[in-house]
Amino acid sequence: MDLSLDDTANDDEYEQLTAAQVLERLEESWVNERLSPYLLETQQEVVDCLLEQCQTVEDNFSQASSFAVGIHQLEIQAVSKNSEPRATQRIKYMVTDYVRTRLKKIEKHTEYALEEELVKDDQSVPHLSPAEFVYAREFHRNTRDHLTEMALKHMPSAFQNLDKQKSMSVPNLNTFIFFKVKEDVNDVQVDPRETPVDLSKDEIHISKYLPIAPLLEQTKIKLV
Amino acid sequence: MIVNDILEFYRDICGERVLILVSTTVDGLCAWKILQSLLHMDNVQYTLIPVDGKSHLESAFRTHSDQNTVIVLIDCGGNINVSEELEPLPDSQVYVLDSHIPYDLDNIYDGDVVKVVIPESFDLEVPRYEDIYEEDSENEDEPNRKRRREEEEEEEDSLLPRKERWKRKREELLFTYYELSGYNLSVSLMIFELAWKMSKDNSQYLWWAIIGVTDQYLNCKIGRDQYVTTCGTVQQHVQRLNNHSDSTSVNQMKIKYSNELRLDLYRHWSLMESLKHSSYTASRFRIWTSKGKKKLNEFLADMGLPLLQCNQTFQSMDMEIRREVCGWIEVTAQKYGLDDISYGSFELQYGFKNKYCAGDVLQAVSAALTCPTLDTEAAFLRAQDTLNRSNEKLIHTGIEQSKALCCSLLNQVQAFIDMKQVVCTGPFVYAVIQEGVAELEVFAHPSRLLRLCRYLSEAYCATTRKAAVLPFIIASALPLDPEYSCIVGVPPLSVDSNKSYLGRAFHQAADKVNASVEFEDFEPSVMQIKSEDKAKFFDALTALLMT
Amino acid sequence: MSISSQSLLDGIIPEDYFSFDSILAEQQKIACVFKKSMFGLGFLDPSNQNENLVSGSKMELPLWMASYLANKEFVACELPKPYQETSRNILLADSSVVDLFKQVMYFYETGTKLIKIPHPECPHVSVSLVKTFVGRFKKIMDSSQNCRNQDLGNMCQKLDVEEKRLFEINRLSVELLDKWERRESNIIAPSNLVVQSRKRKRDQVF
Amino acid sequence: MFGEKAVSLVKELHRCPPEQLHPVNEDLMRQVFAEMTALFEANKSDIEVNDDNKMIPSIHLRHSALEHNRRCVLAYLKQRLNKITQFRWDHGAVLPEEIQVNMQEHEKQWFNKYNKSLANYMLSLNGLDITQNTVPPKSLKIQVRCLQDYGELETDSGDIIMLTVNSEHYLPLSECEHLIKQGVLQHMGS
Repeated sequence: MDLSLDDTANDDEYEQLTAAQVLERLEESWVNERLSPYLLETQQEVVDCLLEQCQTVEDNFSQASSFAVGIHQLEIQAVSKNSEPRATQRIKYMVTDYVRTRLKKIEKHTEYALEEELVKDDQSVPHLSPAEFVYAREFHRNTRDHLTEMALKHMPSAFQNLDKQKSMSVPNLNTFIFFKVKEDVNDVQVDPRETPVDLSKDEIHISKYLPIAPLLEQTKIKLV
Repeated sequence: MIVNDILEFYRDICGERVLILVSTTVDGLCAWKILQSLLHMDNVQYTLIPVDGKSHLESAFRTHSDQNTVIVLIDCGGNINVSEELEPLPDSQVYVLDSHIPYDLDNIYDGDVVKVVIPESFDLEVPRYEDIYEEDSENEDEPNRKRRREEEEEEEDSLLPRKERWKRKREELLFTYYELSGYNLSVSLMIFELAWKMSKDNSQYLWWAIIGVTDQYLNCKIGRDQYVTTCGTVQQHVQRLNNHSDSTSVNQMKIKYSNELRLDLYRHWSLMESLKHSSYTASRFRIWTSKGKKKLNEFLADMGLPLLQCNQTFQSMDMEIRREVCGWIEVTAQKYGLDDISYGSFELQYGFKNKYCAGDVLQAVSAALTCPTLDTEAAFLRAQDTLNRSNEKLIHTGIEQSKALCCSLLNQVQAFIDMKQVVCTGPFVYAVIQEGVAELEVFAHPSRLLRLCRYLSEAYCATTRKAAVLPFIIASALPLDPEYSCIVGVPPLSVDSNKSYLGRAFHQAADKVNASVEFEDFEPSVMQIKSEDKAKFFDALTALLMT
Repeated sequence: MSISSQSLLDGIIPEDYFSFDSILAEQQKIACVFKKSMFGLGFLDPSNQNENLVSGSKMELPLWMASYLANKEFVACELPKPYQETSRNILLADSSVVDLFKQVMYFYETGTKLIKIPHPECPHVSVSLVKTFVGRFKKIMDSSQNCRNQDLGNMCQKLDVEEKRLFEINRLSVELLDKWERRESNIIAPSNLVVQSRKRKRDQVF
Repeated sequence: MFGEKAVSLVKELHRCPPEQLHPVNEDLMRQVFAEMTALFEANKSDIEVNDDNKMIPSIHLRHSALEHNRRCVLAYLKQRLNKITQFRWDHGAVLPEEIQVNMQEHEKQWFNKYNKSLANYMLSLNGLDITQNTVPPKSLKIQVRCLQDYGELETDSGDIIMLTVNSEHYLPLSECEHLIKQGVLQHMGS
């Protein structure tokens, strides 16, 4: 499928990307997100762009179907009824599952995610999209208030505050993952005790997550 | 109106949301399975409601038709006046694909809301429009004038006024047209040919169509000649599809023409049980007598088949015997006067293990479809699932139920004969199920009662030859409402044509004595009657058929 | 890429404060010897007549408490039997026959918590944990992939909680693959809630 | 031993099947709070004993029990929230009666806020309902069987479909996924 983005993509960064490329990007981010132990950088622009596309196609489709009479019926049936909504359905599924996977991680590691975001300087790319950040903050507050109301309030004074260091759910960044190399990278220090290795394109490796996380952010590798 | 081009029908229903009402017959179900796959392929939204009778059809139509402008009736609706009974909205279209004949003439001639799909190849003998429908004399047009000229020429023949003569002729035509009811080509084959014309046919669809056709034949809806002709058509499709499939994968479905014995489910039973219970062999051996049992043993000995082997399940018989036994049976059967113990049929193979023959699958599906413990829709859906390739479990459940039904059939027939409950009135033979609720329930479904009726006719005629020229009738109280009985009838055994005058005769007899009756079923020779009216109905029927 | 067993072990797995498994794994009883007397807590040991838990006396404490007190050097811990040298040797010989579940329900989780307690044998325990897991892993995978309808209750019984979970995941993925091959993988299922309440209704009928 | 009641709280919920929710065991929670208060009071008075730090080991032992108790209670409550979250995703914004009756008042409040956050988040995605589309779509429309007399279903295009028991329909996935989750419709394979 090849949707032209000319009329909708005003975003500077993506103007030069075709729809297929945007889709590819989402697909890769989606798979990475599902396989990584912790949140990756948000791909909100991609999500927004694709959702907009879906909307456009669906609007066209519903207009088209109301005109779907007479001579054009067959063509419209072939083009709109079958292919495009089915494709948008697929895109929607990917987008939905992508954001869903992220929300689940946010719910699991709420405090950690908020902390991370706070220590970041203005230059670095945020892990959370603005909406995700709001969601995380609300979720955290809501849950903290609930625990306080139900339990902490009833405990001895010295135990009414929860030690963040203890209760924060930290993702296991040492977990092992499989990854595929997208472009050659030299001198990667996968294990501090071992000699650095060179990674060449199309190789598949297993490694701990943390040492290769930067490569993932630079999209030099992808998780498989 | 009549639609000859089935493609036109399909084009019309594509792109709309369709309401599909399917009668709960195996043929209807198989037709639906094929149509359903086609609709999925073309992304057509639908609502499916299985219906088991006229009032059910009416209520389902009323509930669901408002939102659908296209309605398809499968294997039903042809022989009722759709415009009058179902009152479709004027801007809707009702397509009728029905194997029951004759069609109600109003469906054919009245307006263009109702469209009866009849492929050109069907030889449909329908009276001409102008012979049936009166026209306003004010605006007589060309054909009328022409007719008048013809009539003027004949004027000397009769002194009756033209109108009166026309009326008489009309009545005569109508009488002849509606006299006999029967079945046309199976609807599942019709839909299969639709798929074929669109190049969307495959072995799966053909297999479903074969089950539909087999239903028509084994349940005596069509005669032998018609079946043989149909098999020829099917055979061509089989060859074409087998040639086209270039895959040699074992999972590929492969259909094969094969000679099939008239022995129920023997592959899933023991040979002995099957020989004992199948109506064909049971009747001819008169298995319910001790002489009959001896004769069956003789028959087996004649083939050189040890009893031990026969009593084993078929699957655990010696390999060699299993392979050869069908041939032996055919040869030996001729010696015993069982000339037509086999008939041409089809079998399906896929994978290494899965081999089914049409007759067995038919039995499994119809056991599910007529299951007394499920309501109509649930039974239909169960049967539909049974037809799915992946549902071996359901097929086996169906086969087990079907075996149980075979046993009940034999028991009931034997009871009728032993207890001398079979009554010959002169123009017909009848029996009434007197048993307890259990039996009433087993035979609650009209199609099961019809099967019992045919079984009885076959068995009874084996002893009383002269009964072969008489129709058979069975009455049975409805298990849920003993105030009412169901009456079914089958045409005489000696008639090869499967057209029956019983439906019409039931109507007339009931009218004459003002009996309280309902003709719920789409099959005309099935009737519900108030139990207390039964006796006077039978009297009237005797009187009517005597003349 | 090869992985030394050393590198497998040195990753610190973050503790999940809210994890039930972690809490339950810390219920393991550990035999401890008090290095310092616990005044006023004699009642904790029913066999003790003294008002205090005196230094040098022995008592079983739950892991969460034992590990806290051991790190403060108030108690010295003994390894539970399944982690002692004799048991380790048995595991080394043939880990696959041992009924871990019976010995310690959360064998690995408890084990990884145990090795954080100061004890001279801890490095041996950690090596043993990895070897045991590696030794049993293949069998778990094999049997969960080929079980289909076979009854594996017996074999499953011997797995610790984590192993059981692995077994279940693997069995499920085989089943899903199967479904996918039968083209049934896209069936949307009703939520668990609905399934269960239906089951309950059915049970009430019969 | 200290902390046993707290653990039994955890065990109780651990045994509860995933699709059920029992009422909060407030009685047991109160007992745990009482134990904590007692431990705390004991420590407070021990600290005042000024005797060569001899009370320190006991204080630490109690402290570990206090920590343990707190952890168990919080894990218990948090796990309940996790379950409620799961119900929300499986069953939609309105939970079934049998779950609701066993939710504590504060849990209901928590749930309402959770719903609101989720709704706000979805609003940021043009109102995309992310609790739907849980299975990769094979086709736009799916075959469903109706398991109960549900009544009218209004489609996105404004059509009305009557869902009567044992009728079958071929419908856009997006219009009936929630009914499948609720057990009104059964998704049939094709």
